[in-house]
Amino acid sequence: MTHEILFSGFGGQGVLSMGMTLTYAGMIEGKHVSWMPSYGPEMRGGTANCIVIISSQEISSPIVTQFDAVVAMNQPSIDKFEKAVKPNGILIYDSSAVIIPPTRTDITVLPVDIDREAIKLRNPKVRNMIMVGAFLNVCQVVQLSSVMKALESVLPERYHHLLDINRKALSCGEQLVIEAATPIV
Amino acid sequence: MTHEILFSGFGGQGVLSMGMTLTYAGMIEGKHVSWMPSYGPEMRGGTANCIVIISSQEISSPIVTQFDAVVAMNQPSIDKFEKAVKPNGILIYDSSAVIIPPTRTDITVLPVDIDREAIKLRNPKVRNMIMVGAFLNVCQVVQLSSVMKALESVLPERYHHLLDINRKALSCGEQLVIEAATPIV
Amino acid sequence: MATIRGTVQIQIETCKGCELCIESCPQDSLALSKEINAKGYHYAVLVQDNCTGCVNCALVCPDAVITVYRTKKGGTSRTEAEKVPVAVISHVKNDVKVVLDEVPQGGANI
Amino acid sequence: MATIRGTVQIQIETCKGCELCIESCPQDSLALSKEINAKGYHYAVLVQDNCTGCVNCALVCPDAVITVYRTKKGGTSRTEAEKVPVAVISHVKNDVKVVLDEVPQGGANI
Amino acid sequence: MNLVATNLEGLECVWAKPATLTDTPMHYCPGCGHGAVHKVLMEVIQEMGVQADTIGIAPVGCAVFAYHYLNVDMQEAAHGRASAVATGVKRLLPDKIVFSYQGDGDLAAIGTNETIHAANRGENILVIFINNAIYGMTGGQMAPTSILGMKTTTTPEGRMVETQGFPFKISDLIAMLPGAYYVTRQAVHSPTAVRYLKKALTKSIQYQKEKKGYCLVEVVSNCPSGWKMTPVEANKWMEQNMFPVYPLGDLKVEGKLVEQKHQ
Amino acid sequence: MNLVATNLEGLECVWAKPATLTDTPMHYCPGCGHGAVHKVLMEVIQEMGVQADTIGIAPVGCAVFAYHYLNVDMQEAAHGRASAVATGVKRLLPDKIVFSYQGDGDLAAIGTNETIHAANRGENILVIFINNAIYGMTGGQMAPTSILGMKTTTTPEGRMVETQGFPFKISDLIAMLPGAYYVTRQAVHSPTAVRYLKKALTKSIQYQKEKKGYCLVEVVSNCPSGWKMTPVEANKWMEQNMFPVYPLGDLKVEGKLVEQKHQ
Amino acid sequence: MSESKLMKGNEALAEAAIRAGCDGYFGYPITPQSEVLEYLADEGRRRGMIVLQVESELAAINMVYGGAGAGKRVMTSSSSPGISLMQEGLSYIASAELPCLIVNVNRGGPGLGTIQPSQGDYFQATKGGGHGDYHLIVLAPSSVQEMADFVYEGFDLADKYRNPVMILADGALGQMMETVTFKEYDPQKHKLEKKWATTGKTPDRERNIVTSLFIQPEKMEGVNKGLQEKYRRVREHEIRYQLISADDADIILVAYGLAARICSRAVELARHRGIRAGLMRPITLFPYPYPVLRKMSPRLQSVLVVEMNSGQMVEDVRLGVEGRVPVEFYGRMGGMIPPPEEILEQVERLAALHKSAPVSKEAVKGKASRKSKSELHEIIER
Amino acid sequence: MSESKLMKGNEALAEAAIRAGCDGYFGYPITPQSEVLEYLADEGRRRGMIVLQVESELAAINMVYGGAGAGKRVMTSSSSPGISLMQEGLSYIASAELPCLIVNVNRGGPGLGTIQPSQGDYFQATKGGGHGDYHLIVLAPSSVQEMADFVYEGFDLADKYRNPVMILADGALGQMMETVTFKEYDPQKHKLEKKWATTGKTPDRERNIVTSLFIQPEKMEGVNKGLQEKYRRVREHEIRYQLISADDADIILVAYGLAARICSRAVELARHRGIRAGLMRPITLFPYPYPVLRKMSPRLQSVLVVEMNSGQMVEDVRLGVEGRVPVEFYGRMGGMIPPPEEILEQVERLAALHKSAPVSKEAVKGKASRKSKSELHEIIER
Ligand SMILES: Cc1ncc(C[n+]2csc(CCOP(=O)(O)OP(=O)(O)O)c2C)c(N)n1
Ligand SMILES: Cc1ncc(C[n+]2csc(CCOP(=O)(O)OP(=O)(O)O)c2C)c(N)n1
Ligand code: SF4
Ligand code: SF4
Ligand code: SF4
Ligand code: SF4
Ligand code: SF4
Ligand code: SF4
Ligand SMILES: [Mg+2]
Ligand SMILES: [Mg+2]
Repeated sequence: MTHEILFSGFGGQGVLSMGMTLTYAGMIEGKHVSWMPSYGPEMRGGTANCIVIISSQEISSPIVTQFDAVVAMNQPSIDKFEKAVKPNGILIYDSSAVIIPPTRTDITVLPVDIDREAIKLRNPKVRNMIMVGAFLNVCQVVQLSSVMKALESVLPERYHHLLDINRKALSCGEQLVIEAATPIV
Repeated sequence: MTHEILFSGFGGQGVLSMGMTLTYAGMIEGKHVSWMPSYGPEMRGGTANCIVIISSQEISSPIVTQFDAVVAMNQPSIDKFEKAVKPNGILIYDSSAVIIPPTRTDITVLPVDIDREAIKLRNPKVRNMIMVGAFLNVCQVVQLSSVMKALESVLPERYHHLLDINRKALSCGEQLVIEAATPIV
Repeated sequence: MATIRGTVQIQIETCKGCELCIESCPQDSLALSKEINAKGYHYAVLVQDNCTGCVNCALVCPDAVITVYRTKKGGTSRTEAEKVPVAVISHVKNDVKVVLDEVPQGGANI
Repeated sequence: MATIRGTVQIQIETCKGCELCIESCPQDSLALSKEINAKGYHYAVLVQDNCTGCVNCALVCPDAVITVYRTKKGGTSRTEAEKVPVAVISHVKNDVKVVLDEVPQGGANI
Repeated sequence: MNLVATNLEGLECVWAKPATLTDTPMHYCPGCGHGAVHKVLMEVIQEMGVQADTIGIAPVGCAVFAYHYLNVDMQEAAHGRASAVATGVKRLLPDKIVFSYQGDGDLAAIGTNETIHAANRGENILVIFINNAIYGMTGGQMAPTSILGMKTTTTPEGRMVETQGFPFKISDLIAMLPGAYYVTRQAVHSPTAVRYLKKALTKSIQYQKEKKGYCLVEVVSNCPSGWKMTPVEANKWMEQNMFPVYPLGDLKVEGKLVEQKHQ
Repeated sequence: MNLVATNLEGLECVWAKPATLTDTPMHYCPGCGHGAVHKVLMEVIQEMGVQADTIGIAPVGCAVFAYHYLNVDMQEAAHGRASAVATGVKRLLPDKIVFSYQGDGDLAAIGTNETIHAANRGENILVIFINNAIYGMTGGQMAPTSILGMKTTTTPEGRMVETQGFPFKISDLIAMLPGAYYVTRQAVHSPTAVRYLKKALTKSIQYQKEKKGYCLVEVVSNCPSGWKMTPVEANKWMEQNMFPVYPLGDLKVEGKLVEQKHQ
Repeated sequence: MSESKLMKGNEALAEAAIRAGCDGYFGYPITPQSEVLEYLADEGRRRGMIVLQVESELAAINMVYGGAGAGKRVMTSSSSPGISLMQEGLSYIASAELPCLIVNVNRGGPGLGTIQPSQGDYFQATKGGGHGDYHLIVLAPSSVQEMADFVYEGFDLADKYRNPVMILADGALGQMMETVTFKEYDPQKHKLEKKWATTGKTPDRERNIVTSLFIQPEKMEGVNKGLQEKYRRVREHEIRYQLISADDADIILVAYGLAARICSRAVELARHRGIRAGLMRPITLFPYPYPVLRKMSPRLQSVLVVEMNSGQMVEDVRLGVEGRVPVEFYGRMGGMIPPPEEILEQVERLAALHKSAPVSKEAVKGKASRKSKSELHEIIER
Repeated sequence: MSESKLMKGNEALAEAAIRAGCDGYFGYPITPQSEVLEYLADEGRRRGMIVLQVESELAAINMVYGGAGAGKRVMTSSSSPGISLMQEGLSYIASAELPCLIVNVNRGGPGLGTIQPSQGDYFQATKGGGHGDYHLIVLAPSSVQEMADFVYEGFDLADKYRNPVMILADGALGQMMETVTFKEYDPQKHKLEKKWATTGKTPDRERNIVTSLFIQPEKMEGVNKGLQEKYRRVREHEIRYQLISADDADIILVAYGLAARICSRAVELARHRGIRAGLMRPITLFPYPYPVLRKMSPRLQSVLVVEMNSGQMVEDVRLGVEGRVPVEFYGRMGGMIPPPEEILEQVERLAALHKSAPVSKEAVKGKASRKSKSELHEIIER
């Protein structure tokens, strides 16, 4: 079983660490994993994304063009990657950052109002972890517990005082009830 | 008919222009010619030499290792090139600059006391042209007249006041009676 | 009641919210919007009518997105009532008016 | 009659006849030979016995071919009669004594 | 332009983006000095009416895309070679205005040789040198101009003399060269600074028209992303920490060294 | 040695070729300054007893064969990179004495970048810079240090500012760098000059032992072949024409600039 | 054995360098490999390594020359344009026979090009981009694990043959994170004594000279013959490669590095469709595994070379099979990466051409059978 | 037609550059080609050319980039180590498609090596020593006359294809004097209009940009495809070579440049001994005359490649004959030049192997029959 997932958003929204956390969790569970970031100047004030592959067998190519799931943190990500979701795949996105919702009907489209949750937690910095939680909720590629463990390795030592709030964000997201957006027909 | 000739001596003895003059003369006579100098740092205070080929047909290689004639202006040249003369070839050298004469018996060895002639001409600077003359005397690869013409092209404009003395040197050498050294047996 | 000596127009879609204009404005006429533009930036907007048209903001703006206007010599200056709309978001896909939230009037003219 | 205060020995096979030593000798003790060495250079030779062993020549010689000697403190100085032979050519192949032609005695001791 | 025309009668436009800048939005990070310098340069080119005679050389650095924004003929040089490329262009088109635009890594690290010899030959070109004390484009590594103690991705403990040597004040060296006619150090952090820079660039291009020779305009600039600060913080940090090491002002005017400039 | 031992009793040897020079005859042209500098350098190394601790870097230039004559471990660097090679050696063998020996083309043309940045990093090495104002090895082309009006094979009309720029006084620039500890300009045309050079080299090696940092010893030298003069003429020409452009003396001592040195 | 980490290829390579006892690193930043310098500037320095960010790649490679000549384990890393600037230095290093490690994290060219992964520097790395007759030993990793492993191997080969070794990776391998484990490696056990190094001429020995200058052509020819003889030995003993599902294959894909990974997936997919496809992955690009190709070519229907360039390795493959089997090429350029599906298409096209045998149990299971480098090595020996 | 002169190859090349309307030369001295710079610094300047001796080869090639980008005819020249320093610049120039001329007067390498003639830079010149997928058009003269002629041809090809052209000579060709005559050539008739050049953005046109940067891989791949398509056209139309005594030859020698001259003598000698030997001399090394070899290989007994290197061109010859005939190699390295006699030995050895037909009138006269490039060109077309 192989999961090919894309995380995408603005630089600074922490999309790279979203992916890294998931990848790490996969490794903790002894799965084959790979994480491939977009890199270079297109990051200058632009969008960032990373491809995460978690699989039970060896991973041949870290770079794929079609995804089982796309996690979109902003409008450009939807504009760019909606078409990259495999049929019957998942497109989960931050509805509070998106003006024009996705329109595909052959995939599961899941809007999450990250703002609302972030405000509840009184912390805008953990929006990304809320989303990771929400994603796990709808697509169990790894155990939440592994992700919790993974956080320790992903967060640099000097930020470990933030472990708790990030854990909170994760479970908050994980407990969200998310219903698929009724496709605009 | 092809003549392959080597001119060799100290840098500064004008061996390169000896060869060039002959080559030019060859060209004037409509022959195929090539002139190949030794070059690079080995010239720093060392020896210089050039290979002259004058031929009735196209010249395939400007670089050869065996010569019909070797013109040696100093001891190292004899030490180095005596063995490079083809059997029955000619080795002509400045006896006034050489302490140990050649020893080969299968070639014609021709010593010329350039000093004596230069002193006669009261000009040490034309030793090389005396030798060219002497060489033509024993080996008519080109007409003396062509060499005279060649001089004009080989000598830079600003030295043309020296044309006469060089011409003198040539014919002086050309008139020398040279007898082959009796080989030391 | 204040009279307008100058105003600015800001190309908010290319504004990057660096705030350098805000820093450089002697009149505190500028602030960042709450909303983000399509690039995800909170953008600069004119929040007071006390702009003098000194062009400071335009000079420091790295992205040259500010245009500055000043009352013509002898031109009739205008009142609160007829403020120049300061900005319009045009989203990459469709135009959406931005609602500026009330900012407390302040500065010289209280 | 002059007494020797110093002298030099010159490795004439590696001397290049640049004449810098000759230029630098305050005593004019040095000159170029008429003969050439195997490299084709006229080489420097000591032509007077008035060398003071001041080492100037050795200092400027680019090829370090000059060795300088000076009379030991209290060492007996020697006379014309027993001049130190100044140089020997050894040709690359066989040794040949060089004949220095007479140079006019001059300098302090006339 | 996505502005709606609104009632502006009674108002006159006193500042607008110069037409010599293209409409392409710049890729620079928010608050980056590169944009400001582009803007001023193009204002000058517009006001001097030399757009049609100007050829620019872009560096390899964040300004690598300068030609997307500056509406003049341009060449993209190899990293560090912009001054050499500019020399090639100017020598063959002596009547054109030629400038190179280079970062500190480009001009003062890999390109030091080409920079210095172009100046020493007195090439009749304008070199614009953006000194932000860091390698912006490659993600914030130390530059030769990084100041002592400055933390970068390659000097995690801060720049130390032992391993990295001293901040390299190349403009001071270039000012020493007889080939250099005008050498100045400017900035873009404030309206005043911007006005000064504009004067400096205008002068330089005037000098080039008059074939006076080599002009170097250093702009001490920021790199919010590389420095990991907000643009506002960055400019403050620059004023407090960089200006003391790289004091603003002229180093050489009309071929004469401005004294006090010798440490 | 082809000297016959003769009666020398009563005489003591007061100068002999240092044992740190090999017996290989040098390939340099008659009267070339390279030989003299080799000789002085090796005297110093012998007298300081550092032969076993010294590693030299040969340039590409007429001194390319230096390792045939200097009896110490040596590396032959690519043209212009001797200072970089020296840096590599010194950083990895910090307790050794490391020197590079470079000509003006090597150090001040193709190698300008490596030269300047080694100095700016304050590399704890000695750089010996033979300035003969010409490319000797390649047959007498102009060097960056050639003086104005000087005829070379590439400046048949004499060096002109328009095409070739100004004589490049790189030692003056290097003296400006905080990383440089000792910068001096010497010569070998006279016994006195030789004595001064010897002092300068001794100092430099002493400094390096004390880890004081970068030392540059420029030697204004001759190139009879390239200049097309006899050695004696060459030295006279050098005194009359080069010394005014490259005045002898210290430029920087113990990290302090010697004033008057600023044109 | 040590636990496994999640690391970028560049970081894993840098970490391995520290563990391999690398004494010095000289480098200049360039995407997509700056992490090597950054990691070493932090970890490396802390763990006692000499790490210098220098003024240029030119300076870096010549410092490597100096450090290697001083007998130390030294390295540099860069990406395509920076590697081009090192060509003169590499030629000098090869000629002076200095052991050292050069890493090229290949990006899309020519020119400034793009920073995306590419294999466009194959010719430069394998035929010698510098002047004169010389060769680097070139290792091509295809995983983060190999990015680390080949550092040890690289330094050991360099010391063994006194030859520069290049690790030719690409932007993806440098930037991606994978699980990596660092093997036990004691540098002291591997570092060889370097009697020839310039460490100071002690009275008990002649001076050591590191040079590439031999002005007499006779001498220089001798040096060249020595080098050629060395390359012959390297060709004889150091060929490395990997075979996947090759034993019974009708169609052999030839690819290295990232492209080989993608091909292995394509081979799986092909096997599932009953096509007997296999993969030959050269691990050493010099010496190139010609003998393997020569051996297998007679029984093949076709060979498909897959590269992220215009088909540079095709020449080596053709030299290997010498017309015994048609050689086809599929590639993407300029930083584009061919997805497995694209490659599968090509394989299917070829299969159709030869209407290869219908699906068979044995064809499918074929994909399991992998041979270790060592086993195969013997095959070549005999 | 103008009278003939006796000139060094380097000088003839420089004189031709002036006559070809070269606008600018940027160079740095290096043996054995400094005469090019020296001649131009004198004659060239006097005749209105921009001639700069600059700080390094690196600066030179980038000035060439600038000058070519400005739409002018520009060139540089150097020898092996200097050419290595130009590799990054060449890759940029090829990518930005700037027409210009680069001359490499090849000397013995690797490293500093020797200054004697060599052909050791064949790979660097033909496979691309720089990074990325690109090719130079490479012309290999074998006489002083061709040193001059190929300058005109080089500039014209460069303009025609917007591609850098390299003249790959060697130290002997650069240093030797031969008779040379300069053909009539009116630059104005040959120079093409360069609309793309950066000459100042006049209001009537969009700005011109000279760049090699295409950060989106899709774009960069497009650029690469464009380059590959161009190289295909070059391969189709610009192959140049010379055949000597080839029609009836059993043994074909393949050699270029100086080596080809020497081989032609060896062929004569062989013919006199009744051995049917012939010579194929590639004049363009890229594009390489593969089709010629492919055509003739079936009827040959053997092929002997002769080079002044370790056998670099052998790979191209093998790619041409693809196993249809055994390919042997004889070469000297490090600045050594094989005399005709040595080559003859090899030819005789091969002849003995195949005990080729006894001497025959027709075999001997064979050596007369030379075909001009143009005639042969057609042979390829069909
Ligand atoms: C030969 C080469 N080496 C390295 C690089 C990678 N590189 C691109 S830009 C750059 C330096 C950028 O710094 P700077 O010149 O200061 O410009 P900035 O981005 O700070 O404006 C480097 C090292 C390259 N493209 N080419
Ligand atoms: C890359 C490279 N470019 C050029 C050369 C040719 N070259 C050898 S030495 C030299 C310059 C010699 O001049 P300098 O450094 O002043 O030393 P000098 O001979 O005058 O002592 C040059 C250009 C080379 N060997 N390598
Ligand atoms: S300075 Fe310009 S970019 Fe920055 S916030 Fe103000 S308007 Fe926006
Ligand atoms: S023009 Fe002056 S006053 Fe008006 S907003 Fe800009 S800075 Fe403020
Ligand atoms: S200085 Fe030395 S080399 Fe020159 S002449 Fe005197 S002894 Fe001979
Ligand atoms: S030691 Fe002094 S006096 Fe004696 S020869 Fe030498 S320079 Fe003259
Ligand atoms: S990285 Fe720095 S220099 Fe580059 S654009 Fe961003 S802020 Fe400007
Ligand atoms: S060429 Fe000049 S520098 Fe070189 S050895 Fe001769 S004199 Fe000395
Ligand atoms: Mg910078
Ligand atoms: Mg010099």
